[in-house]
Amino acid sequence: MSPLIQLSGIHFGYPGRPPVLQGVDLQLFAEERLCLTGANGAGKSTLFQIAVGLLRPARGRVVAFGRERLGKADFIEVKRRAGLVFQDPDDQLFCPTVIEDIAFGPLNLGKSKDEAKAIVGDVLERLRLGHLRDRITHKLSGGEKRLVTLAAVLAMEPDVLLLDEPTNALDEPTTERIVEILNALPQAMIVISHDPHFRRKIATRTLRLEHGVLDVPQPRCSHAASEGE
Amino acid sequence: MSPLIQLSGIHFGYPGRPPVLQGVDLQLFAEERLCLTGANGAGKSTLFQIAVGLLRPARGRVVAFGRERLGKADFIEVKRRAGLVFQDPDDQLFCPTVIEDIAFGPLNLGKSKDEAKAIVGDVLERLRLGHLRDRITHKLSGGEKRLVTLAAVLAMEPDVLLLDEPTNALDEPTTERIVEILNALPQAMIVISHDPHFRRKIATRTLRLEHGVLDVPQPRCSHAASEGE
Amino acid sequence: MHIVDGALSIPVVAGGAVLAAAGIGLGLKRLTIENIPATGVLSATFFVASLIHVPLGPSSVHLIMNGLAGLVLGWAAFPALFVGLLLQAVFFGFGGLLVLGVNTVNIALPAVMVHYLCRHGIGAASPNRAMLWGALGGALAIAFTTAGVAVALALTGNEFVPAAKMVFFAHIPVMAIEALLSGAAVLLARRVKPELFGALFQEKSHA
Amino acid sequence: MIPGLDQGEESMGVIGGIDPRIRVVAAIVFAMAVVSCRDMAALLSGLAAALGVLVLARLPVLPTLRRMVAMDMFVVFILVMLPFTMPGDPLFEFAGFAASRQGLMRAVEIGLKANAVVLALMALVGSMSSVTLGHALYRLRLPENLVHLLLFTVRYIDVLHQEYLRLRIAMEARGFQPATTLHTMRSFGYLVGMMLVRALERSERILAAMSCRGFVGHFPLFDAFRIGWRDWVFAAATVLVCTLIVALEIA
Ligand SMILES: Nc1ncnc2c1ncn2[C@@H]1O[C@H](COP(=O)(O)OP(=O)(O)OP(=O)(O)O)[C@@H](O)[C@H]1O
Ligand SMILES: Nc1ncnc2c1ncn2[C@@H]1O[C@H](COP(=O)(O)OP(=O)(O)OP(=O)(O)O)[C@@H](O)[C@H]1O
Ligand SMILES: [Mg+2]
Ligand SMILES: [Mg+2]
Repeated sequence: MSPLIQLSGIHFGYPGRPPVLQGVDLQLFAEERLCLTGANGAGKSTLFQIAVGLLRPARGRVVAFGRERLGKADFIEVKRRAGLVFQDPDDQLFCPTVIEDIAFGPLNLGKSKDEAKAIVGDVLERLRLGHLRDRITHKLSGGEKRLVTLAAVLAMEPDVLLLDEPTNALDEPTTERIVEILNALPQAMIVISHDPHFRRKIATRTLRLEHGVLDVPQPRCSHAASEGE
Repeated sequence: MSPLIQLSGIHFGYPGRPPVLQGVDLQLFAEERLCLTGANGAGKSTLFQIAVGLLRPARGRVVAFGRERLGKADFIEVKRRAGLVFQDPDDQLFCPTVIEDIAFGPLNLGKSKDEAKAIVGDVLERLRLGHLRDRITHKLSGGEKRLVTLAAVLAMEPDVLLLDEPTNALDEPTTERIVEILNALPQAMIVISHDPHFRRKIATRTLRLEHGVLDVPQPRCSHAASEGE
Repeated sequence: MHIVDGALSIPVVAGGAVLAAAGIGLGLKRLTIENIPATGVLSATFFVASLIHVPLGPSSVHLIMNGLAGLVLGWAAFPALFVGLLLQAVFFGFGGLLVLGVNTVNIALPAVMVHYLCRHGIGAASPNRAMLWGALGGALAIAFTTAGVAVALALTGNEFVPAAKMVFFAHIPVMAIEALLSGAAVLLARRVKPELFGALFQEKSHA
Repeated sequence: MIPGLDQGEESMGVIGGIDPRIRVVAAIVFAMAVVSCRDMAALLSGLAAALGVLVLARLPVLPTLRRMVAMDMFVVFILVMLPFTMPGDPLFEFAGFAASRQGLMRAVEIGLKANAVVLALMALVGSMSSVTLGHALYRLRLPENLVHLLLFTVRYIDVLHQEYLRLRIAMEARGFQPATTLHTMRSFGYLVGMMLVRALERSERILAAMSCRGFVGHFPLFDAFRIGWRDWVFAAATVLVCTLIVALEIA
């Protein structure tokens, strides 16, 4: 089976800075929940941005959904089919109310207002977030914001999910909730997380980004040994 | 010998939220490196803010440097003598260049420009960061930002250091660097850290914040058994 | 410097509303939909900055920073500062409702003027020169704003003229404060992220 | 949350149940009626009506009244000066300057108008959330881009205010105490500059997030406004009150 997303030999550096990625190879297959870890600033978020075409690598190939992706136009489809959830929910929840934010994606895909509303209702119900429908986004708690950004991406019915630290700064009940939701989703996903306990609960495979390349992590802690395959 | 900092029976909750601290007792003696751990949201950062008077406890006493501290004026001296390094370096760095940021504290203490410059040079040299002196703070790497916030606080010549997750997801060389620096400093310090390996390298004593109180931790990890005294 | 309802004559209030509408319209015309997020986030920043109280001797003043807003936003400062004034009136009871037009002109027109007077200086090769231009812009904006307030009062009636003159002179320390702050802010931005002035809101005349 | 801003989400009370568009228009009509009056009885009944609306809006009474009274220092100064700068019948003398009755009356008149308008505005419009205000202004045909700008601004005020508070706390922890010094001004200037820089970078991330969700140049706006019989009753009551105020003036 061919991978849904395949990055090969990705090199990248921000202008005027030392290189961040120096030959990253990554493959995501259907039904995988691949976890990425690595120090702050290792380039994990950068890698996601390259995968969906927000940044262009200096060298290397991005193959997504069966086709190599080169120009801007190629990546429009990738952005739609790969749902990227940002590290800071405040960057992603930019609409005034929850319903407007979740409807933003479907409306951009050409759905009518009524169709979009139906999708919003459906997604919120699936995540058991119906009570948040008419809430004002900037008044949500941190955990609620997280869950709504996830809903907003799921509303676009992506084939793959890219989640950047989805449990960052969440309390345990909300983290549990996210574990449950992710494990129940059919999509393949790549999840960035610093939290070994969280990774252990969801990962089918784990990679570590270090010195600009991806590698199988070396367990440092006895209980972390069960990570990976 | 009397403790440098002593908190007794501290209760605190943010308005409209469940209580965070419910009777915290803590003593820091000279030459100690006391490590604090505890789940996300347990209230560790909150405890630091209470210790230096940035937040006022609902109940409980703060005794620092031999005197009970009550009013705002009392805490001015505490803020000067207890150097607090924040969890997120971006919350602390606001000057354009490293030299200006480090000079900010000494200038607040009434030093002249030249004295402040001399202090900056001295601190940077001690931490072997001289090459960063004229760099733009905003463009430093995560690890460099960390080291600069530490330098900025050391420039105030505090008697006690309060470090909030100083190695938060730093890479190993930088973590090693911080271990070295901390172990060489003469000051007593309280260090919040989630990382058992780091704690083991620096702690003379470890406490865990759970359910609003501080306790001696139960080792969960085989190698963590050597923690504590 | 928010005038309240009831102080100004009806022609002055109406004239202010027309001018404000024109300015907002011009600002919106130069605002593409892609620029709205940036303008909104920057407008929110200026709103938060206006909550900062700076000590002035025994009392304190709150910041306006309209000079800096003009340097950063150009014509978009008109709608952006209008939004801030609207929120302040509705939720803080600061200023008034019908005088919103006059208040917008008094705050935003100086911002746009500073934009044209000082923007080229902000791009000076040396950040220190840019800082001086920023400081000049900060002071000028407050001077223009105070002058605008004085004109609005003087057009309403002679009885306001002496007070308006005194208000102008009383604001000289505020000009100094805003000059220092704007200068420092420009210095920082020039060193940290020079794109703050320009890339986003490139004026057609400059392009 | 900044005190005052957005206290009225899903606010209850009689006013909370009225269509936001009607409330905005009512505030404007009321302001026009009050501002056009000069008669004391008319102005006092205007202030009384505004107080009535405040009670119906269930806003916290004392903080709202405090906000109503607070004015720019320079406005207060101008009002205090008025009796001395306006010619007319001398009323009393202060430090050798004669105060006129007309000037005093004018100052009182302005004070009453300003407070009545601001109070009604806060009670009618300030009791809705800023997002509802945006939706209402959109439906009242304000330019769409202006409404989106307003909504983006209110969306990020709180985020940036939190950022500001964290930076201020960190400054204080390093012994910063604002005073009228060059050091203070420079530090505040850096603070504002740094916040602007970060705001711009945040807006770049927002734009990236928008493009990931297929942004094609349009923001959705959904509202559920519907005008019912209560709204008509309220509108009629507003017109009645305003007519009464103007009638007092003419009489
Ligand atoms: N827009 C940018 N311009 C310049 N440098 C950047 C930019 N974004 C990130 N960087 C730098 O690139 C490096 C990688 O950043 P990235 O955000 O990908 O790291 P990360 O692995 O996601 O870290 P974290 O765990 O903190 O989220 C960092 O050193 C960062 O400072
Ligand atoms: N300014 C604030 N207002 C309201 N609640 C707050 C505020 N700051 C923190 N909290 C809440 O108080 C609790 C304790 O927060 P605190 O930052 O002290 O935790 P912590 O132990 O430092 O966690 P972490 O390991 O994530 O840094 C959390 O639930 C947090 O959401
Ligand atoms: Mg990241
Ligand atoms: Mg913390």
